[in-house]
Amino acid sequence: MSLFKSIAVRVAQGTQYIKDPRRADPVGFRGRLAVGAAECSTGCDACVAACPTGAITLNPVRVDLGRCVSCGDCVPVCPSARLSFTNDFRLACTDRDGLILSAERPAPDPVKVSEALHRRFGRSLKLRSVSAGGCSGCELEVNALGNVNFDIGRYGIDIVASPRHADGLVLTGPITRNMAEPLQVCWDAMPEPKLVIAVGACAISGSPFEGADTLERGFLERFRPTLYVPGCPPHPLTFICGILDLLGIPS
Amino acid sequence: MNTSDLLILCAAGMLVTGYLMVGQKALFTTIRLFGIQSLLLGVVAATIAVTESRHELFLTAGITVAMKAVLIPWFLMRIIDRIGINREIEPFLNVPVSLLVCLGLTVVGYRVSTGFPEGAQGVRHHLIGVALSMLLIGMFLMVTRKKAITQILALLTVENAVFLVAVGVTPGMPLVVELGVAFDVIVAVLVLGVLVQRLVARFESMDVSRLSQLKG
Amino acid sequence: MNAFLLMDVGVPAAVVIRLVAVAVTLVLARRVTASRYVALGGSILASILTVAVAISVLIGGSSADGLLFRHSASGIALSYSVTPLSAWFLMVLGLIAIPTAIYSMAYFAHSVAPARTAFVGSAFNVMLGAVELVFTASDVIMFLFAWELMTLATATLVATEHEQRTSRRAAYLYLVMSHVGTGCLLGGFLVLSAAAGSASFPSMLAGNVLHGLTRDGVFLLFFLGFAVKAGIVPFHVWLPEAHPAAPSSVSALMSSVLITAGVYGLFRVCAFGLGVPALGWGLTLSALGTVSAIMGVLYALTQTDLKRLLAYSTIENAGIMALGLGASMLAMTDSHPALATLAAAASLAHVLNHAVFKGLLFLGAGSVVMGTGTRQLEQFGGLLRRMPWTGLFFLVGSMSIAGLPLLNGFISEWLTFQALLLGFHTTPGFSRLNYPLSGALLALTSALAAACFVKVFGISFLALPRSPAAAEAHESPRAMLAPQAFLAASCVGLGLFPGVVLNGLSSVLASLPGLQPSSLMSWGGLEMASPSQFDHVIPAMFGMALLGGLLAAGLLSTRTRFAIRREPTWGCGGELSARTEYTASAFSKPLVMVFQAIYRPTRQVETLAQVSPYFTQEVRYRSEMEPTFERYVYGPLLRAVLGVANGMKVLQAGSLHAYIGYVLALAVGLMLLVWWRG
Amino acid sequence: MIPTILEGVRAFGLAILQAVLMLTLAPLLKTLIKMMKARLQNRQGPPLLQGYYDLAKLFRKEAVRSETASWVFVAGPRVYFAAAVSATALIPVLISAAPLEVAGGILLLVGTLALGRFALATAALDTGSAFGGMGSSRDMTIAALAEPALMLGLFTSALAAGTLNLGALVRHALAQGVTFHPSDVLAFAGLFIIVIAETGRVPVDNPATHLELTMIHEAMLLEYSGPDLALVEWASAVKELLYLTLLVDLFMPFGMATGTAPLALVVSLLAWAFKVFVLAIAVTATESMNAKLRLFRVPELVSISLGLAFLALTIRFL
Repeated sequence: MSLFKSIAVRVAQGTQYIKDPRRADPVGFRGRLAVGAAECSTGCDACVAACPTGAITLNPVRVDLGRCVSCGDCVPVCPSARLSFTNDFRLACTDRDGLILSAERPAPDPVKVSEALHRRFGRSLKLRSVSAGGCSGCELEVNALGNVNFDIGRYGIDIVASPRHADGLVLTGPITRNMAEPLQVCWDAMPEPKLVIAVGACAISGSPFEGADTLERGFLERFRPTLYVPGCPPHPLTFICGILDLLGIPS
Repeated sequence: MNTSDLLILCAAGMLVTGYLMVGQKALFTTIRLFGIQSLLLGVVAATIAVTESRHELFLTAGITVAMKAVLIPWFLMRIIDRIGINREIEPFLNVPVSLLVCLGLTVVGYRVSTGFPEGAQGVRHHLIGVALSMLLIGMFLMVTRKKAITQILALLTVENAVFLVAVGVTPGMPLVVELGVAFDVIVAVLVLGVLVQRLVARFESMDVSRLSQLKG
Repeated sequence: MNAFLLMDVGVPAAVVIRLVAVAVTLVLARRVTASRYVALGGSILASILTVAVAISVLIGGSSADGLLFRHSASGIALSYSVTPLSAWFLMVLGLIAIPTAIYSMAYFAHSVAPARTAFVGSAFNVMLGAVELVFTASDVIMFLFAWELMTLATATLVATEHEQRTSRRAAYLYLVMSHVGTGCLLGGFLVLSAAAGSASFPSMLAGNVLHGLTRDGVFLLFFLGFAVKAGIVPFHVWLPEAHPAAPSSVSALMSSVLITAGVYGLFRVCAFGLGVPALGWGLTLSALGTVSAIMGVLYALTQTDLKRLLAYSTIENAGIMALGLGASMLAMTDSHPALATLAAAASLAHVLNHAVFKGLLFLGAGSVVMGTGTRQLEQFGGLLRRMPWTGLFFLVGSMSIAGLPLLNGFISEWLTFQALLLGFHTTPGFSRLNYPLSGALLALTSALAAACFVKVFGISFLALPRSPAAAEAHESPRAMLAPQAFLAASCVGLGLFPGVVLNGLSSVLASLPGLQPSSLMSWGGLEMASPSQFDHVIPAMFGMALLGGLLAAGLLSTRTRFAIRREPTWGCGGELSARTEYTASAFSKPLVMVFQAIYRPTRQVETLAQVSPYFTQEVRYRSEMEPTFERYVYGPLLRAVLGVANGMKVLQAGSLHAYIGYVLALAVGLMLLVWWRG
Repeated sequence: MIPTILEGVRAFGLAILQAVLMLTLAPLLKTLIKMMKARLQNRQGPPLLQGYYDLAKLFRKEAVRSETASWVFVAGPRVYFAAAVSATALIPVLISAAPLEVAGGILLLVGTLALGRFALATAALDTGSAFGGMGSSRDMTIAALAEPALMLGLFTSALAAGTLNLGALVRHALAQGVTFHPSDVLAFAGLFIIVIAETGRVPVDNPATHLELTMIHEAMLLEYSGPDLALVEWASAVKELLYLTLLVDLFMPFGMATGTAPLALVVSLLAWAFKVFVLAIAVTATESMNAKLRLFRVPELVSISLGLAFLALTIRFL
């Protein structure tokens, strides 16, 4: 009896996963911060003053997605309305500087497929998520990867229970002092070949906590992340598309 | 598989549902199990109706299914919904033990069934064996469970067992009697249902053992 | 020397050797080393002799009889007779006694106080000699004499460390229960010999002596008497106390051989000495056997004292032997000779197999206790690194006792299952249902045994040391490792070539009344098969398949181009220490919860918190099992006995006149009796 | 009857072929169940070949081992693998004869699987991690509880055929043709529950869990990586396929080839694949429609299956 009921439910709900993450259109998602082409009024540093994480630098106006927490305070204060949010979510990038946008460079350059990675992990990638002092925002989104909507499992990508089983370390949070060592232990526990994925502004730059003496970000100096997934928190689509592009997985 | 196999299978299935009822604590499931049991009983009746061309049995099967597989479960579920109690919290015996007891009862039932004159082997042997075992298990269920709903179900299980023998072994009883029995069952369930609701209203639980407080 | 001479003088020679060894040992008592070598050397020599006799009897199939001592005046003659059945038990005894003696040479030096070496050594000899005599005795007097001697020698060995209260208590308990058992035996033999008009076994145990209710009564007496020695539940309570108390090598002998004295009795008298068994007998044996098996293993699971745990598992195995014998008796009752033979073979094979792996495990336990100075599982851990060889042999023993294929434990388990299933297959009617039930319980037993020994090996030999004692553990000398190696090898050998054992058994089975080994099984060296193509197994052949699998695994796992890297154990980024490991009691916790109806565990948890209940400083946890039998069976019994004794005090007035009065009353009473009769 | 050299060679040849077949198809089964489960959850699920991809990757990866681990830790997965693989030689798959059926029957099969379990459970204790201990303890507990029901269920079918040898058993069933006895259904139900328990599926264990405290089988694997892990995963998959095949052999051996005629083999392959597929659907349904039981509710489930097996025995032989 319960069999038929659940099948009925199943049919009623239909398929819910996003057919093609790359072509998804998350309406109302506050994604990439676009920098307009108009001139700044001289001596105006309203946006810099407004930005809580120092993500904006002037002449020329540069926005560092690796720092931006998408709070949106900078948009209204700009007299010449140069800053605006789009719902573009394909922001993942393979090198840190690629996250710095400006009028000339409106979007992070698309992730290029790495042949080696494609050969190794193109069909099967197991991830271990470490929250190094994160606020659980990014962690929630990482969790969402496996849910009915995003169903990352269909690409052979899974979150696993033990670093011994993992190929990639998903790093979230600004790496507090107490988490620095466990993070290192986890990394050592993972068998070669392996990679790091930095998820969220905190992980990428430490963003609001940048330079705080309670952080110990030595790990990222020692091991450069293969992929940066910006956002606060990043949209699961940002993560998925980043990975798919990196490993050259068709969607 | 021929019809006798089908009969034995359905009978065994009824017995299994009996086991599962013992093994269950969630009342909803228990009721569903009872529904399946009655459904199987209906199948048995229908099969016999076909094989021995006793067409009045079709009616019997119809009544059985309609009432015991549909009407009564629905009614009981409604009661449970209303009083919002869905678990047999503490049976007197824990599940594994009571299941082992049921195994013993089955053995007894079968042992006894071999002593019957009408065909101590073949289909009827199994029908009688199953019926007796179910009879015992039903009573056992009544003894060990506290919730009134379970008690009703146990009673109905016993009733099913009797019905199984009546249909499968005896040349069958007149329609009037069947209708009477069916009516009795309905009334019994209704009465017990009301009793349950009174019980809950009175004691905020449907633990039958509370009834002992009623004595003056 | 040639076989005949051997057959003639073998047993007496062995006895003489032991006596001489004992004498010399006691003379040399001051010179510890010398006395030790004399005692154990003599023991080895004697065991070799008896094993030789046993094997030649097993091959020849005819028993070797003789006279030990005749007192011409009273005409009392102590005669012995090595029947194939005795030969089997003798062989098992020797097979364990020789390695144990070698082991003891090094072991006694280390863990028996020098002052006691001579004493222990001679007791060792006396015990072995007594057991040999028990197996070979062919008249009541000698049997009971040897039986008592065995009990006393064992008791003294149990009380070796008599300054410890537990040892004294254990020895006392053992003595009391053994004497109750011996009392039963005495009663049984009195009735039996009175009826037979002779005190020699052949005429007493011809099987046609007793009939009807007397027969059942006598069976009951004998069963009680032997069951106590065999450690069958509920007569087992002495066993887990006594076995651990003795020095480990002696415990090995007690657990692997001494209990078989009881089993021997069950075979010789209860099953094949009183005629065709009644239905009730077989049922009693198989029922109690099953109960012992389950209870034994369940209690073994929860023990944290290594030797105690092994002792409980001895109870389990004794149960399995009894189960096989019971099945055999049932088969004889409804006259299925083939089945009876199969079951008896299963039981006898288990006698051998259990002796081998239990001996091995106890010797291993001895090495561990010697290396760490403790018996507590919770104190061990990581011993494999410090004692690699002991660990390896212990692992073999554990796998064997868990009944895993390719090892000898599997063989007797297989045979027992055959017996039970064929029993169901061939027995008509309703009573057949007990076979599959005991089969299911046997399956449960072996699975639980597997769990138990995963725990034992894993907790004591793997992971991190749990105590400094374990961290500084040291491996045993070669003289102690060699015997273990031998026993481990025979575990594997017996597992791979089961036919050898069964061939050795065939003459034993032929000699027992009511069996027909001819129709038994077609078994060669490699294979075992049960009648009518029911089942068939060739362990060696499967062993090859297993090797192939291992090879494949090896090849597959070498395909990576990376070297192996060592990292700390993953503890979710936390520190790993001995305190984070899983403990023995934690391991068995789930099963304790599942079977709490049997264990009735009592547990107290107290949390000490200072700041707030949510930040606890310390959590104390203690849990213990209720000693069911001691409390519910023996407690009331004891109270009753004491009560009666108190009642009797009235008679004991303490005045001489009163006593003379009793005598007078007795005399008068007797005379009246005579008068009334005449 | 000890086989001659020639027979022996032939037997081992067949055994190898059959083992290879099982090894090849096992990952497919595992992924298939995963995929069907995903579909029931409105997800797309992994591609059918995911199992192979994962194994291939794991075999190429590095093996990280715990500092505290000894050789037992290394031996564990290998023995587990060897046990599972060699066990496949004891059951008939395509031909109505087990390749090594002279070497042993049901008891040996059960014993071999127990050997594998013993090895893995022991190895899990070797790293000193609490998770390993927990997993091994729970795994042995559940195995111990499942053993009697498993044996009873197997015995019911075996005694009906009058032999404990799976090959002979299947041949007996085939010779009788499509017979049906009501007890089969009960025995099947009982054994199915046991198979669920032994293969670590919901409601007994949850193969997809990430929470160590809810793990049973997975908890023993947390320390394994690379090739070691691959061996265990593969062996578990083979074990699952083995159990399902066992159910097929005992209860629906129809369509199995009696000789080595190519056409018959193809037919029997298709038949076998179909039957296993049906069973896989049943497993999927069970997994999707039940919640995981608490560890201490498992005995209830197992006792139900014990009851079913016993009832089957009663109906069959009384």
